[in-house]
Amino acid sequence: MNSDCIVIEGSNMAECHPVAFQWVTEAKARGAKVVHVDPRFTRTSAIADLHVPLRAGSDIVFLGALVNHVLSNDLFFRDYVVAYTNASSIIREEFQDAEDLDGLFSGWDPDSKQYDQASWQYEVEDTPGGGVAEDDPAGAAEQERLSQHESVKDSDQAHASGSGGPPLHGRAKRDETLQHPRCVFQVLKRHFARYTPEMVAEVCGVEPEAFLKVAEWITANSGRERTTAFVYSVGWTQHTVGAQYIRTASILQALLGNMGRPGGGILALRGHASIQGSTDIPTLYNLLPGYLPMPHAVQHQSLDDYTADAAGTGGFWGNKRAYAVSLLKAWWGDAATPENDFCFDYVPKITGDHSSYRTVADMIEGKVAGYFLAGENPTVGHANGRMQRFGLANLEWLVVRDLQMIESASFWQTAPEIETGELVTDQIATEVFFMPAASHVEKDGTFTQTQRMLQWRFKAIEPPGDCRSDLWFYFHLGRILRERLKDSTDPRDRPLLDLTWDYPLHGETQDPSADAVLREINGVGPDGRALSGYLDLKDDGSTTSGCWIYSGVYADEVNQAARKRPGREQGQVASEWGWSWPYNRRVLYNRASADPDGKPWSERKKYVWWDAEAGRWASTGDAVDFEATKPPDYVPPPGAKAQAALSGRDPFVMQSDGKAWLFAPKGVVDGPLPTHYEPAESPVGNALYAVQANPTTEHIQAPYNREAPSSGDVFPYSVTTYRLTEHHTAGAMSRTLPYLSELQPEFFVEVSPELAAERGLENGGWATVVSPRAAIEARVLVTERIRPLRTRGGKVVHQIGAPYHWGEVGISTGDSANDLLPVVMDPNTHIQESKASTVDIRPGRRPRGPELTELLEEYRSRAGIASGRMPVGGRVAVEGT
Amino acid sequence: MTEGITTPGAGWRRAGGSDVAGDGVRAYSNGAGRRRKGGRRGGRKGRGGEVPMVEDVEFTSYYGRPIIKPPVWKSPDVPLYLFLGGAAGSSAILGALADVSGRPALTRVSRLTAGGGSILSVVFLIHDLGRPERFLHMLRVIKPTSPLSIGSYILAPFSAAAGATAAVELLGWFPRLKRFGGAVAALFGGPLATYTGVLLANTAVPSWHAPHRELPFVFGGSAMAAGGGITMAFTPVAEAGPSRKMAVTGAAIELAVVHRVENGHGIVSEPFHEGRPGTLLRAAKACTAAGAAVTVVAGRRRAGAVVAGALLAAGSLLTRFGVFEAGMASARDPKYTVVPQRERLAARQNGHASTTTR
Amino acid sequence: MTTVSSASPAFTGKDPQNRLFGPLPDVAAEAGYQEDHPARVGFFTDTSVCIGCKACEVACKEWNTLPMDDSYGTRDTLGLSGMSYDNTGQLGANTWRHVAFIEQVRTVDLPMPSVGPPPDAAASRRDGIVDAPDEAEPGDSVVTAQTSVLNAEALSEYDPQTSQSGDREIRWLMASDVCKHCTHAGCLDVCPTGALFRTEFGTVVVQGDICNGCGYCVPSCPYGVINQRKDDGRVFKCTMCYDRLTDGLQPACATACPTQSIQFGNLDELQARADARLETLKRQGVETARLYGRDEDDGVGGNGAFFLLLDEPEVYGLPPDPIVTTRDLPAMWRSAAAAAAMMVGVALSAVLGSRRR
Amino acid sequence: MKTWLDAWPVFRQLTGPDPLGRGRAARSKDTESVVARTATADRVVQSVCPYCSVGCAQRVYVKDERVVQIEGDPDSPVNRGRLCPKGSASKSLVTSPTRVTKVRYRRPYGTEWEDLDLDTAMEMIADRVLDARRRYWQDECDGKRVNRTMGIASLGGAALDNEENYLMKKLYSAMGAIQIENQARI
Repeated sequence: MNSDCIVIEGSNMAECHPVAFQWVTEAKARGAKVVHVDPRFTRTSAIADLHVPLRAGSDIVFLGALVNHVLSNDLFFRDYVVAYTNASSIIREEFQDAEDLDGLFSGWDPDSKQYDQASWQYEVEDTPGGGVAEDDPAGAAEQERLSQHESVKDSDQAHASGSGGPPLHGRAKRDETLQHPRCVFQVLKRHFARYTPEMVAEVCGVEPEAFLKVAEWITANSGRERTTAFVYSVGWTQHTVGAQYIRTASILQALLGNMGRPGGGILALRGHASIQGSTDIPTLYNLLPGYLPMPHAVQHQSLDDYTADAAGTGGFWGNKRAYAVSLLKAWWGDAATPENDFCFDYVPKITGDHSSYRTVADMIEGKVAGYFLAGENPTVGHANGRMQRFGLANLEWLVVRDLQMIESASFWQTAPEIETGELVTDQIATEVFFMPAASHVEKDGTFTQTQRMLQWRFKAIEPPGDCRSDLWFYFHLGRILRERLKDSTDPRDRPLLDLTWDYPLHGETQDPSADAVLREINGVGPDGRALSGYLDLKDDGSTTSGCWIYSGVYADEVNQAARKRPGREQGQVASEWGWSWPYNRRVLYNRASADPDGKPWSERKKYVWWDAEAGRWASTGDAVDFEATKPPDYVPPPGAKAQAALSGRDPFVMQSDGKAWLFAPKGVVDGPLPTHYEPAESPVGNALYAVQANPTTEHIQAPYNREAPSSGDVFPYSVTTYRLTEHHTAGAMSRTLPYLSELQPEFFVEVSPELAAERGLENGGWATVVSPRAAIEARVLVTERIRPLRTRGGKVVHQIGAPYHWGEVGISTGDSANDLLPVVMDPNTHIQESKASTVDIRPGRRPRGPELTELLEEYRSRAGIASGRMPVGGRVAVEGT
Repeated sequence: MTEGITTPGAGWRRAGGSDVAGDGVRAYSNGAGRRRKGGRRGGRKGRGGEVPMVEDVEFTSYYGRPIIKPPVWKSPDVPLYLFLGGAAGSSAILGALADVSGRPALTRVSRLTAGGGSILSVVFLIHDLGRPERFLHMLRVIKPTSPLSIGSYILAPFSAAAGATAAVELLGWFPRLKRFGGAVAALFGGPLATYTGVLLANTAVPSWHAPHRELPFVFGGSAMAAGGGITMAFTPVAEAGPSRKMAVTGAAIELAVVHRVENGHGIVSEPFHEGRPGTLLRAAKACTAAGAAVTVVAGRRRAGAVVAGALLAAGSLLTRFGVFEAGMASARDPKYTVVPQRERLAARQNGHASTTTR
Repeated sequence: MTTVSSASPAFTGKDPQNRLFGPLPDVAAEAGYQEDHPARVGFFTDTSVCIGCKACEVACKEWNTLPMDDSYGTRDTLGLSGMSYDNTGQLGANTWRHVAFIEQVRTVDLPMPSVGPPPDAAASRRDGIVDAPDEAEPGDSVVTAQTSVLNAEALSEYDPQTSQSGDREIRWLMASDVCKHCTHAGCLDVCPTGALFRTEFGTVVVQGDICNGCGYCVPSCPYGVINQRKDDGRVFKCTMCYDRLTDGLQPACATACPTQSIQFGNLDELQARADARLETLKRQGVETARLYGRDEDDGVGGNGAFFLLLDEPEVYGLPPDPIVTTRDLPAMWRSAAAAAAMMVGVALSAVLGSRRR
Repeated sequence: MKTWLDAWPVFRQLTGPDPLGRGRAARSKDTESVVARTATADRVVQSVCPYCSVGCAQRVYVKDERVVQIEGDPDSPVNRGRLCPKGSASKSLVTSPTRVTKVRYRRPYGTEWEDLDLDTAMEMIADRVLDARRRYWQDECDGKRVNRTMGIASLGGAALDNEENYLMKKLYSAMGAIQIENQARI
């Protein structure tokens, strides 16, 4: 709302976040420019000033060209860049760029298909430590070595580094004139030199004029006086290079000085009510609460191993041990003592990639006995629904918790594979428990929304019948397990028996108190009182905290997330509505909104500043994301640790060097700089490098997950999946409701008039969309909002839009677009590529029964792809990765 | 900087569909100088149906969808109501006059026609209601702005009087009351026959509203043709002279005014010629004209009177169906709503600029 | 009987107080709410900021517990309309807010240089990459269309719901339609039972306990708003949430609307706001903007729910110049009276002209 | 007599200020007693929309222990009382007649759903968890201590509360289950 220019790319904000979009329309009404970069002209584009149609999967070229434009025309915010980013840091001599190696960086190991990141590091000052004390240089070095272990990299490092960057050791050499040929700034300049407007035209299909207009708008609206914001969502993450998309935008925003300032930043619009909360307090295999990594068997056999990397690093991650110990104390209470490493051994260890798709592949191989689905409908909502269904059919038991009967629970009756004969109902062994769930008004609790704000919901009514909250389900499951094991002497059962598992129970149904759980998350101090924040956490076992970043949500024994002071009674920041982590800060890294000396960059963009008289930081209403009394001229004394090791001019307090990283010397497994790779399935070749697709992409090779060759003519069209305003993800919460179903009653695909003419498709008629995984039928919506794009060599790329909400159950039913997709994943995040793959489209409905299988086989053989035939029951082994 | 392309309508064409070529700047009216094809993609009719293509017409619409809602009145209920009410009304007048002028046979036939027609028409009217049990709500208010309200206050006394008169005529009771009842029915007979014209005309249905001055005369004429025809058929020819005269005059009026309705209102006259309503009205005119001719030529013979009466009644009935269907057709096609309104706007803009809509 | 004489305009056509037609400063007073009735309320629907989310449709149905839409709404006929993102089609008995979607395109046809990739761009291609087959033929319309490209200066920066997209401008009109709550409401005028009535807020509402389903209001609405629910028999339309108004709440649709495209308030304030908004848009060069239903001199005496549109009304499925049918009612009554008299005359002359034998 | 006449709108028309019968005279009994559901609710509870991540605040109106209306909370600085179509459909979501409110059970190779008592279902699930945990237990993997079971996987939706996620992660970790995933991955 404070922005002067808003670039929405990889997000369809008006459709998927309409209520948040009100702030964009208000900014626009005040004169802000709004740009929408998207393959489709959507309801967002209609409101935008400029819509830039680009080919799905080419965003890095577009953004990289903006970076290049900014660098080569000297349009970056120099004072900001020099002071607050790592632009001046010097990279080691051994580093070789993708420009030098035609698409690969130095350190590539073709056998493991992974990088050794050693050559990407900073050149370090000769005096070790520099200002950062190394408690345990040897331990850190050992951790450093182990971090390059294959199975460790497999297990998702980017996430494991949490909300800050991964730890670095030693102080980098710097050249503040930015002239050194190996300084980050120069490396960046060389890396992006070929990302030109012409390249944008060739790769993205975007006219140079449109590109230049965007470049002009964002640069004119950045600097001291003005700020530009970027908005993205799964349009960026759901790619094999998804993390690098976001990196490119971050680089651009850091160069333009738009980070940590009002109206700036990069806004990730997340898709679900508490998906932010689900990563903060993760139900993710590689994380513990608060972005603490899940211990890895190779790296972390003891708590010391686990915290060694942080011991010598600057920034708030320097206190990792305190966070970890407080978590262990929260979980195992009195059983966790310094003598037993605070029960660190109780935490199970990971040994590689245990992510969802990998686990489903294991299910298909019969390696997994039981599966809990809590409010998730993967046979519709996840890529390659057919693979998901084969996985479910090869379990011993399945527990589904949902409001409505969903496809993932009734797959043994309703799966399309029953019709084709690949699955047979009375041959499926899976035992299914459908446990009805309580709705959001039938339980207390917090959601964390997309801007990290926790909001408390009060329970309005009791859930009907057998419906229960997930809190109830997991508490009582735990209770029963502990009762069953109470006489056990098996050390394996100690973690369950020693668990702190006594929450106050309410009402007839014995619902555990969410309030008590939230207080446990907040943590308590030695005096038994709720902590006021993570700065109070200790590594001696005297404090507890279930999630250190949420510490403070129960400060003063008050549920801060339940604060509902009306917005109109507050300033623009409205900091007394709900509670944001960390420390109720609404704009992260907001120290950067002031110059190195602590003065606002401009009066217009004033947000926080150093009040020299009071000797503390002041703000327009937000909490300052900086130590309140650390002056701008603070220089860390030798031997300082954690946040004390950062100077008064280092705003990015979660990074170990306090700087924004233009170049990621560590932590990103597919390269320190974003590089354009084509999607795993692409209609065109890579115009920039010999390497076609992200070399570190994760594949699952199996009959159920065949991939199409790029630039093929059997699957010539690019397909992109998305959501509509009228439905919600896999549809359980929308296709079952009449008022939403009637608004978008049928599955449809959007095609351009040109493609419709080429393939004989009629508006309102049927079409069959075929990929190497599935053939699905859809209604056709012919629209000029989708347009063919001309790319390199005049090749016209047609794109097909396919909303993915539909399945077999509900009021509005239809084939699922996600069945089309291959499971190919970003190596950093293990997120699949939903936004770009290739298909064919033909008029008419799809065949039924075994004929459908034959059609797919025929397509695959024509495209030179291995057979995708599955045995009845679907149990097959993975052939390779 | 925006000059040159933001002039209203510059170059916009309806997007989408595979047939986007050749959009029209075809000025039907001289409005903004930009007209898209209407109804390029009409609504799909049911699952699996194809998308019907509406023929090209020179106006703009929202996917060819009607702007106004076609009446929900059912056929044949409402056309029958119109016909029966008309025949009953004119018969009641005839009956009262025949009574006064001493024509007992004609009086009796007219009263029975009026009574039977009124009762039947009430039945059809009630049957057409969405909530028939609430028929009496019609008498809850009296609204001069509502032809149906006024019509209810006409129909109620008429049907009471005509029905009672017919009943006593059949039973032979209270002869004095008969005359009074007949007189009351006659008093409401004319309004009953003509108010139905207002009933249809006082809507937004283009082909009903435009001829709003003519429709009462059409229905009045048609009523006389029908009433005259029916009574003529059942009355000994010797006494049926007034029936024949009323029938022929009514038929002449009906034919004359229908001709004006069919030709005097530009584009909204179109539905009276085309399609089903066109066929119905052609048949109606043929019947009416033939009926009138037979009346003149052979009306004094028993067989001729029966044939002529049947033809006239049929003509009247077909006229009601034709007018009804023409209105329905005009409501379903947005062309008949948009084009006349556009013309009106254009005329107003040319005339005096002060009333242009903002 | 002053009351009877004041009811006479319907018959006489003498209507100095504009009871049938023309501007009417106080609709509630005209309907018998004399003293201290609340101000007339209404909707101003500013389509230029509508994002087509349809929250209004759903919020309306949730509050008023309407059945699914009956044009597409039953399970068997639930289907895609093919009309852009509009699948409810029209206002009706079960859809009291309806969002229209219209897709329009125009080519930006100002003279401009050709700016495709320079011929030597191929030089930047690297070896080892298989060139994509050159499928583009010289006359390929897609290709030529794209090389003509846009002129950056031609961007119409303020045109709402419009965006430059490559070489074309695409306009996706989205507009939430609703009952107009006319100053002179045809539906209300023709209702024979008094089921339709004007509230103290100046709105027009159907009383479900009165309506007998005669259906007269359906064709009498010049906007095609009100309709009969088939299985119920009665008619239904927007009530402007009469029940909520009595509780001091805004109507459900206006409450939900995320972008304030739907604004609710006192009609005179809304009119002032709309006039200011139109002026702003005009100043920005948005010459296609116009207010619809704002003018009290129009055929229905102005609307209680009026709109800011970006194209001709009929593009949105609205009549360009609606007129309340009641305007012509006096003429009709006169005509009917004359016709009735004619009948008596004809009958009389027929009787008198026939010799008794 | 007077009241009886007064109940006839025509009488009110003739005697009152609404001779045309278009307003006050035509009001019905139901109209005179109209009242909004929001006004008669027993209580109003503050909640948050369960659909996307914007976090729009909602007000839940409860009457006789049933939800009668859900709409945007005008106090919220996030949504200022506004909701999108999905948020606006929240009442339908929680009151949906097709919601499953009884435990459903499908036995291995079964062809139909069966009924199952909630407590029994919990015990059966506990049995299966303990069994799978034991059978797929690993003390070590490649010589490294891992202390885990590979037999139990979980996938959570992202409409789970933080408190729920927390208990899930805590319990699963204590169980030794590691294949714990969430929509956030997708």
